[in-house]
Amino acid sequence: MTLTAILFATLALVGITMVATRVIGRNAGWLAAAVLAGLAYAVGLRIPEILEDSGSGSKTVTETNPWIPSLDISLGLRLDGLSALFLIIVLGVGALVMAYSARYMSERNVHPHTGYFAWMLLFAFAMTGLVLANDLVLLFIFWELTTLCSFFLINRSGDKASAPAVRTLLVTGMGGLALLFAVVMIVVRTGTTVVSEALSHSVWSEDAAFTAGIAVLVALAAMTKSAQFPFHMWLPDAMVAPTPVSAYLHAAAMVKAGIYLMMLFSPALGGTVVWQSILITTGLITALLGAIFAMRNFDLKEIMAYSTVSQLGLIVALIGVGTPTALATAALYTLAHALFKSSLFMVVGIVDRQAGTRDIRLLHGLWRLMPVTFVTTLLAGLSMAGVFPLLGFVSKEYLLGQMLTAGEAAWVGIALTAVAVFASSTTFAYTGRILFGAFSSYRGTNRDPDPENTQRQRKDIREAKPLFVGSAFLPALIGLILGPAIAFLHPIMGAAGSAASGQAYAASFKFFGGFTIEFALSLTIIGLGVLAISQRRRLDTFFEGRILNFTAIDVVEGIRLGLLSLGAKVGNPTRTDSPTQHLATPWFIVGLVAIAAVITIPSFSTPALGGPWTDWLWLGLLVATVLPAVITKSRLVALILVGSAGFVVALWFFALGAIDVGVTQLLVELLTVVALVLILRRLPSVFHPVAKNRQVFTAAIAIGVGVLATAVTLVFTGGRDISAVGQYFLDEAYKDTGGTNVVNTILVDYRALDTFGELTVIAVAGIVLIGILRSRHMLLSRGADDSAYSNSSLARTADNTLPIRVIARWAAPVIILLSFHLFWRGHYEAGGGFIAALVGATGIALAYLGASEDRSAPVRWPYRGLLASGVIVAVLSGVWGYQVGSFLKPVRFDIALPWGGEYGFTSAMVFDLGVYLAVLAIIIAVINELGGVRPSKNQPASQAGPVLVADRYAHFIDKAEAPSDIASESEKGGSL
Amino acid sequence: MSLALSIGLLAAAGVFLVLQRGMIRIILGFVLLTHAVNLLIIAAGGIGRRDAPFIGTDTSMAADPLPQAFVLTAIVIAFAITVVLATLAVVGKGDDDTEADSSLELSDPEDSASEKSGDLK
Amino acid sequence: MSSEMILTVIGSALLIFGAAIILSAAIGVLKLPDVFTQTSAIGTAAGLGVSLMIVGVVVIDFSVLNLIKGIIAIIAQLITSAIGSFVLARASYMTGSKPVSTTVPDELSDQANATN
Amino acid sequence: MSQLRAASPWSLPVRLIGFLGWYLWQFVLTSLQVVALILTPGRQPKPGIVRMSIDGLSDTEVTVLVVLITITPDTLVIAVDRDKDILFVHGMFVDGDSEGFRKSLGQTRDRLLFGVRARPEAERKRGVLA
Amino acid sequence: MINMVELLLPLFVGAPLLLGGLLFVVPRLSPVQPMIAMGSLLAVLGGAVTLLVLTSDGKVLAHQISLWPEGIAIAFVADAFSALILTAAALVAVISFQYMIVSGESRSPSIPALVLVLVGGVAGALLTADLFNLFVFIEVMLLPSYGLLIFLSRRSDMGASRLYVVVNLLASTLFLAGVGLIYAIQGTVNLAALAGAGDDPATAIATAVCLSAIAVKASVFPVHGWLSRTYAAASPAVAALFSGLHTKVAVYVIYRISAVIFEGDSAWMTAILVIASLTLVVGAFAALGEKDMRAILLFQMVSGIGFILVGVALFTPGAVTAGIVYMTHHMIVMGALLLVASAIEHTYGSTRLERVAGLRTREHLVTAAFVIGSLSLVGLPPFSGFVAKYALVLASADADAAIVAGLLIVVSLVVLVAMMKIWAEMFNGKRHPDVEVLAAESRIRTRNGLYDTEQVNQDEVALEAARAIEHIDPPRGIIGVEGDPHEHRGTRVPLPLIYPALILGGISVALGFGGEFLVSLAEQASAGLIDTGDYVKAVLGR
Amino acid sequence: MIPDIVAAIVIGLLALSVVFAVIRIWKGPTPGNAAAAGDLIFFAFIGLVAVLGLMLSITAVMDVILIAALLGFLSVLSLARLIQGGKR
Ligand code: NA
Ligand code: NA
Repeated sequence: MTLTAILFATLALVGITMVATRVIGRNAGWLAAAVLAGLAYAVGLRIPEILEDSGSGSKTVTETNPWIPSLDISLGLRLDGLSALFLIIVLGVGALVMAYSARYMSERNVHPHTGYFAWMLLFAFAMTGLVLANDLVLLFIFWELTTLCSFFLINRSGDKASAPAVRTLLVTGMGGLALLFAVVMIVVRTGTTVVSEALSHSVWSEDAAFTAGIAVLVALAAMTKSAQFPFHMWLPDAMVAPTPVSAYLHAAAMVKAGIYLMMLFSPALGGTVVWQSILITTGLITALLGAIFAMRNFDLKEIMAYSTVSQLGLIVALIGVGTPTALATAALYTLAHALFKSSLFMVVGIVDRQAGTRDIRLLHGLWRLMPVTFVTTLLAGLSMAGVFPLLGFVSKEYLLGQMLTAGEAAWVGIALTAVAVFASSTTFAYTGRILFGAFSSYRGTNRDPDPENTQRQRKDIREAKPLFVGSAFLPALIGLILGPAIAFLHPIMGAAGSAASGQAYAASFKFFGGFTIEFALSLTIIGLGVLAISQRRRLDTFFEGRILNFTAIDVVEGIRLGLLSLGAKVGNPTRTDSPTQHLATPWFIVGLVAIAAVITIPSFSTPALGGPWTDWLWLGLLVATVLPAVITKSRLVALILVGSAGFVVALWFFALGAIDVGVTQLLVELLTVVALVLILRRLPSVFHPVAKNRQVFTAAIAIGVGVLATAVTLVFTGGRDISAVGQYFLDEAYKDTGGTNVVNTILVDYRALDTFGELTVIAVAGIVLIGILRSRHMLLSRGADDSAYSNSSLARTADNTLPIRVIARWAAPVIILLSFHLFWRGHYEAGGGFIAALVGATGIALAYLGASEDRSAPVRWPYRGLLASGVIVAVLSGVWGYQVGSFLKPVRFDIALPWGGEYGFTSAMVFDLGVYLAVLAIIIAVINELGGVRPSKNQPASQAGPVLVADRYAHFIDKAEAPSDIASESEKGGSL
Repeated sequence: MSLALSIGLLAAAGVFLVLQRGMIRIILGFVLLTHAVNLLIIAAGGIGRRDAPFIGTDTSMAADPLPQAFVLTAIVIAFAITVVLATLAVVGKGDDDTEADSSLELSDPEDSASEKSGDLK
Repeated sequence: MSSEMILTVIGSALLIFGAAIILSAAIGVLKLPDVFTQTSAIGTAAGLGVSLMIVGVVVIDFSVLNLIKGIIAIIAQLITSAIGSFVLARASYMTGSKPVSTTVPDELSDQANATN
Repeated sequence: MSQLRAASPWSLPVRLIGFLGWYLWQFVLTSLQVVALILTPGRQPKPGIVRMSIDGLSDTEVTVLVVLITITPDTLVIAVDRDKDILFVHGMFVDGDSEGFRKSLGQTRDRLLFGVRARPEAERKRGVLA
Repeated sequence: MINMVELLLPLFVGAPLLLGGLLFVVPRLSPVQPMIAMGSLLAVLGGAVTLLVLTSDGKVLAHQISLWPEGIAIAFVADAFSALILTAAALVAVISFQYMIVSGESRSPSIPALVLVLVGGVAGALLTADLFNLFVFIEVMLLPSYGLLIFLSRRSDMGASRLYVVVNLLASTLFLAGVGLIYAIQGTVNLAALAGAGDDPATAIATAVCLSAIAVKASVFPVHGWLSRTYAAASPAVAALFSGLHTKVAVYVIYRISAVIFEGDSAWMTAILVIASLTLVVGAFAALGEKDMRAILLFQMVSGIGFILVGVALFTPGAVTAGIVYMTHHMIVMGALLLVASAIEHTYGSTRLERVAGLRTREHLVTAAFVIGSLSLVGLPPFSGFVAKYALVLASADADAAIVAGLLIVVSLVVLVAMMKIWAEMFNGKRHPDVEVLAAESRIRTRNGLYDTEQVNQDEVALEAARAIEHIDPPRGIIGVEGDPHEHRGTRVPLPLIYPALILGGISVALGFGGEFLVSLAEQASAGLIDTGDYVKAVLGR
Repeated sequence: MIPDIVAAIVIGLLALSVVFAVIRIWKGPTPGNAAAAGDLIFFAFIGLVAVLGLMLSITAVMDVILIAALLGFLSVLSLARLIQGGKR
């Protein structure tokens, strides 16, 4: 089978098992087990290809499929001694765990919805990909996939799993990101993403700093995954997951990924001081801590978990030692651990299921009731404890040997060995706790006083079914066989050692190495262990709650919560809806730009200070109007003065030759005042007070901006002659367009698209205005106190508005004529759709202001439709332009006039009509809507149907003004 | 020079008002700020030439028409937005105050600071 | 003196006179005691002041079209300013802007007192 | 309201021009009076608010009257009451003489009506522009 | 073919606006309305894809509107960059609008029309080569946005809406001032004519003013604070729509202007790099402090802007490519996540972390969409986020900015913590006993268009809740979660509400596995930004 | 078109008018005072447009004046409504 086929077979198995689960329920686990076993066998078949004929060293089989060539990412796979060994562990233990799951898990817990099989098999896929990856990026991808799988496997285990799952993800996710950083740096430095090429690159020997940096990153990644101190906490934390998950994570998958990574990188990083010191130190600390914690716990599963932490520490330390033999020993230890730990975890599950508890203080006397389980535990436990003749014995012997010879100085080796011996003795001791705790009558100390909380009645406890316990027994049995048959493993261990060390290496583990120092140490370990077991009651009391009485969970939790509160602090400065702060900050950026300007602009051109004396007058008038407008507390005064300042600005425009701009400015200013007056009556008459120091602060910003604006105008403007574009318009506008008002030709011909956007803005503003007021409660008019005159002639509204109505009636034709006049000639002289519409709109304003009561005021035109039609007309005139070649290009033709002569028509006028409609409509909308009166269309409310934004506020709006408008308010408006 | 000072004055006054409380001041501030920018754009065309750009007259001293077209568009757009702002000032719960307590703070600092480890459970 | 110069002189005089009246109105706005007398003062600016200036422009920059526009503008100005003054005066009175105490008689106040 | 003098409809243009001339003169005169008042240091107006009758005037005539009274700077309409058919007019130079002021306002009204009505003496219906 | 397409470029603006206008002629509640709107959005998407196909070989399409001479006319230009972003924007718009149809939001007055105008404005802003015209189209985008934000907001408090309008107005005003300054110095606002003008210090300063203004719109640190405040007041679907359109158009403009005017001038790019780095850090951390799913997502948006800007700040071909990939990815994934939030809020009445729990065991599709979105956002394989983040980190390291690369990675962890906060509190845990009451109240509120501060008749709520519980949803499996009496009964997110998010999630997955597709397009886009020669030639004809 | 001295005098008179009117707006005391003075500023504005049009030979000056004369009172009318608190 090709490597790609193996990889994708594991992926396909995910889907197949999901489907199979629907049909045969949990028995699908058997199917998955069979396939995984088959795949492991297929891998085994390819092992000869990677073995050197000489018996030492390792060959590599590679396969490459393109994936994202632009980023140099490929589906490159490789098989060498190391990956073959790990792959067999992954697939083999996977098969065992799947088989075990078929009996351990209940039907409802493997239902496809729970994702159990899916995540477990995806995990197998991820591990397969990880150990096969020959592309650094691919390696990272599978690495992260294992993280995710473990997260979801833990998280799916009920409510109490949430926090552990999240912590696991955070810790291992952090490691993953370290790996990503390492991968990226390696790719950048070596220029390749191919693992084998990158790891054999010369940069490793040439750039010690780089190598050290990568060593730290890779070690970090591997340590989080392999639960090394100080990242060990997630593993016991994750014990909430079902036992098969733990078995797989601990024995073959998650934690072994870290081991694999370290061994994979050993050819490049091995031997460097950083790498060695990190790995050996943390490895041994972890081994010690794990062992001590295992002594403290009473839950079988937690003891197993800390045991894993401890055992992995030893393996990591071995990898740190880094000699070919040490690496091969690490590989052997990994295999041994996979076998005994998978067996032990499965046993724990069996005990839990059959006896109803995992607490060694409650369990007792099971060896009689569950003999097969006991034997399995005994075999696996003794292998873990490193007792002859099990496989664990061999690996422990070689571990001790490697520790003894590690380091340049002799004391290093002695120190390391001492730690290893202590950890191993403890291992022996907690193995005893397991065996005695569960199977003998020993019940430990500090038992739960609740008599109900205990294991099942003896009559209810029976041995597990063969198929169930068989999965656990098999790896234990293999551990027993492989001890004496260690030679069988030499080729693969040699290949693994070669691959990990980067040099040819032939493994030759001896089953029994004679009476060496190592053997003496082993005896010491056993002796100490037996002593500990005999003193177990005292030790239990001693460890309980005294040594290292902290849980690392608190640390992770603390960091997480610290981050969260830091986040709150980071977010707080902007956590306000008050615009002031959001509007002040941009000016600081502008200030920075100004500083940049002072630095970067080499010399400032002399500002043009000239200009007619009248210019100073406009400035004076601005000062006279603007300053009091800023200071006043009265809304009305501020409005009048700002309006006056607007007139002065219009004068500025006139003075600068911008006639149309000035006229527009004038009209817009008037309309702005009208619109604001309509809302001011709903607001208090004075502004809200502002604290003194804030006034000073904002004034400082304002003055800064003012100074900047002045400086910028002086420095940046006036430094050149008229622009080429501007000159073009002056020269060509008439020829191009037939218009003489150059500004207007720009608006409707050259840059009609701008005007098009502008009219869209107007139309949408109208729609928005209407929509807001139809859906929101508008503040009530405050109403002035005129009660004193309620019976006076002054209060006779209809009479007192009479003159306005009469005037409006007279003025209407004049205004309409003027409006059309301005519209018609806009292309040639001052005017245009906008100005014309504004003039027209004043007629409407007049009609509104002159109405005797609000109800009779509105201009009953469908202004929403008018707004829309403005846009429609403009687009259509734009599309018409395609007749002569392009969007918005004016179409010109002469229309014969009935009285003779011709009128030179241009479709720009149609466009201008769109502007006219939109502007007229928005002003009607402003007056009708903000004025608090609406046209009424007696549309039955039932037609409206369910709407999100209902006009339910109608009866709140302007009660005082329009008591009888309620019916009309319920119309949903909108359509023409 | 006086145009530059006018622009500076309008900008300063506009910014000051925008940074005060209440929608009306903000609206009036933006009105002034818009004036400043519009004058700046006209100034960008150069203020040495001040004749109105009409064909048929001598255009040798005619002002650059393009900035005028820009400003015309900008004025109208600003008016449209002013209308929307004005509307926003008179709907809602209170008046146009922009510093009233928002009853729906998404996340209040006290809350976050005192967050306990229990929230994962 | 050419006729154009004469027209310029006349027009200039009109402009200055108009502006002076507007200034006088402004002084009145400062000097006079209540909104009604101030509005009256402004009436001089709105009526005579602005009209004189418009005439001045027409005289200096004479064309038939300008004459027509000027007449329309003056009429419009007179009427609209009058309407404005009236509406403003009524609004002020209604909302408690009392006329100055020297306003004798104030028959509006009498009417209000009588009916309330 | 006193009965207006009778006049032929054909004389309307003459009457209208006559009225306009008179009004223009009044307009300039009162404007200058107000200017003089303002520019004389220490001088303050002696205002008053009086009612005047608009009985029998059409809406259009009322409007024109309101506008004309207000255009002359010394006078200012404050309220219109079509129920009682009165105007309230503010005058700058009433000087306590309410009857004299009312009379001069009445003169203005009558001159207007004489200037614009085809048949000044005829009774007019109320307007319908309510 | 090419000429024809060039000629029709203005219709990317014209067509949506025309149809948007025509929607006012169609009765609002007629089903034709959303159909027309969706049809036009799909047409824009189709058009954008066409542009993408035509420009994917590096060709630049340009049209001088109204056929005025080059440099005089406003030019519309489509190159690989604008075509790619337009496609992504149109895609997000289509999906978000589909959600709005399903959720009923599209039936509120004017909403379909406003969406169309918004998309028209986006198209204009992406296609125009004229700075003043850009200002106009930004306004064309903003005005309908005001409507969408306010109309569909359920907040009775107007603070956020006011803030949104005011902040955008300030930014627009500042941008206009910058455009004025550029014209003052250069005498043109044609972007192509300004190519390389950043060499002149004064022009560079003027351009920096423009970029500062756009930075506000892009919600870049320190002017980022408004975004989470204002988008939180919008309906979540609107927030999804905005996230794909607004800030991204702003970022597009920053890319375009930086590339064309500055041509990657190092001093300015360093400034952008610093700001981008601060943005991505501050956004990610600020998200941690929030207690509402949407607020957390909104700060992720801010953070994402920082990530995107790193690309242009480094201004190497690889970095710009990575930035564009990230941008596209971010549009899609933020859309997906915000639509997940939409579906949750629509169904359960809240996205506050403490008010919703236990979604994982009950809402499998919601969970799937959230997981895909979150993991993609964090940058984990096999999603688009991984391709984007890897490319960006690689490019940073390659550009001798290993610190930035490290920062990107560290911040990813912070993002992970934030997403886990949502996961732990909303997806894990037990459902609240009163979840049916909350959900019922939410449904009643939605049905009646009530604002947040308004009271709901509690009897009505109780009745509604009881009805929901009695409606037995046939179990789709045999799994049950311990102690949940309502496992198969009561409220669930309706399937049509979650499909839009799933589609975007699916696209994220597809772009993860098919990363080559996106990366190669982005490379083409990047090439056009690094060397603006073709762009200039297309616009100016020389 | 007009002598500078004339323009200077006219502009000076009108500018002073604006200043006085602003003082009245500032002092109030009632909204009516402010509105009336605002009206005066508008009349001064018309005068300034007139003289500016002549100074700069703006052909469209009469159009501007016409529009201003026709529409300027809108603001006063609405201010009057504001003073009345929106009532008619
Ligand atoms: Na007037
Ligand atoms: Na008068």
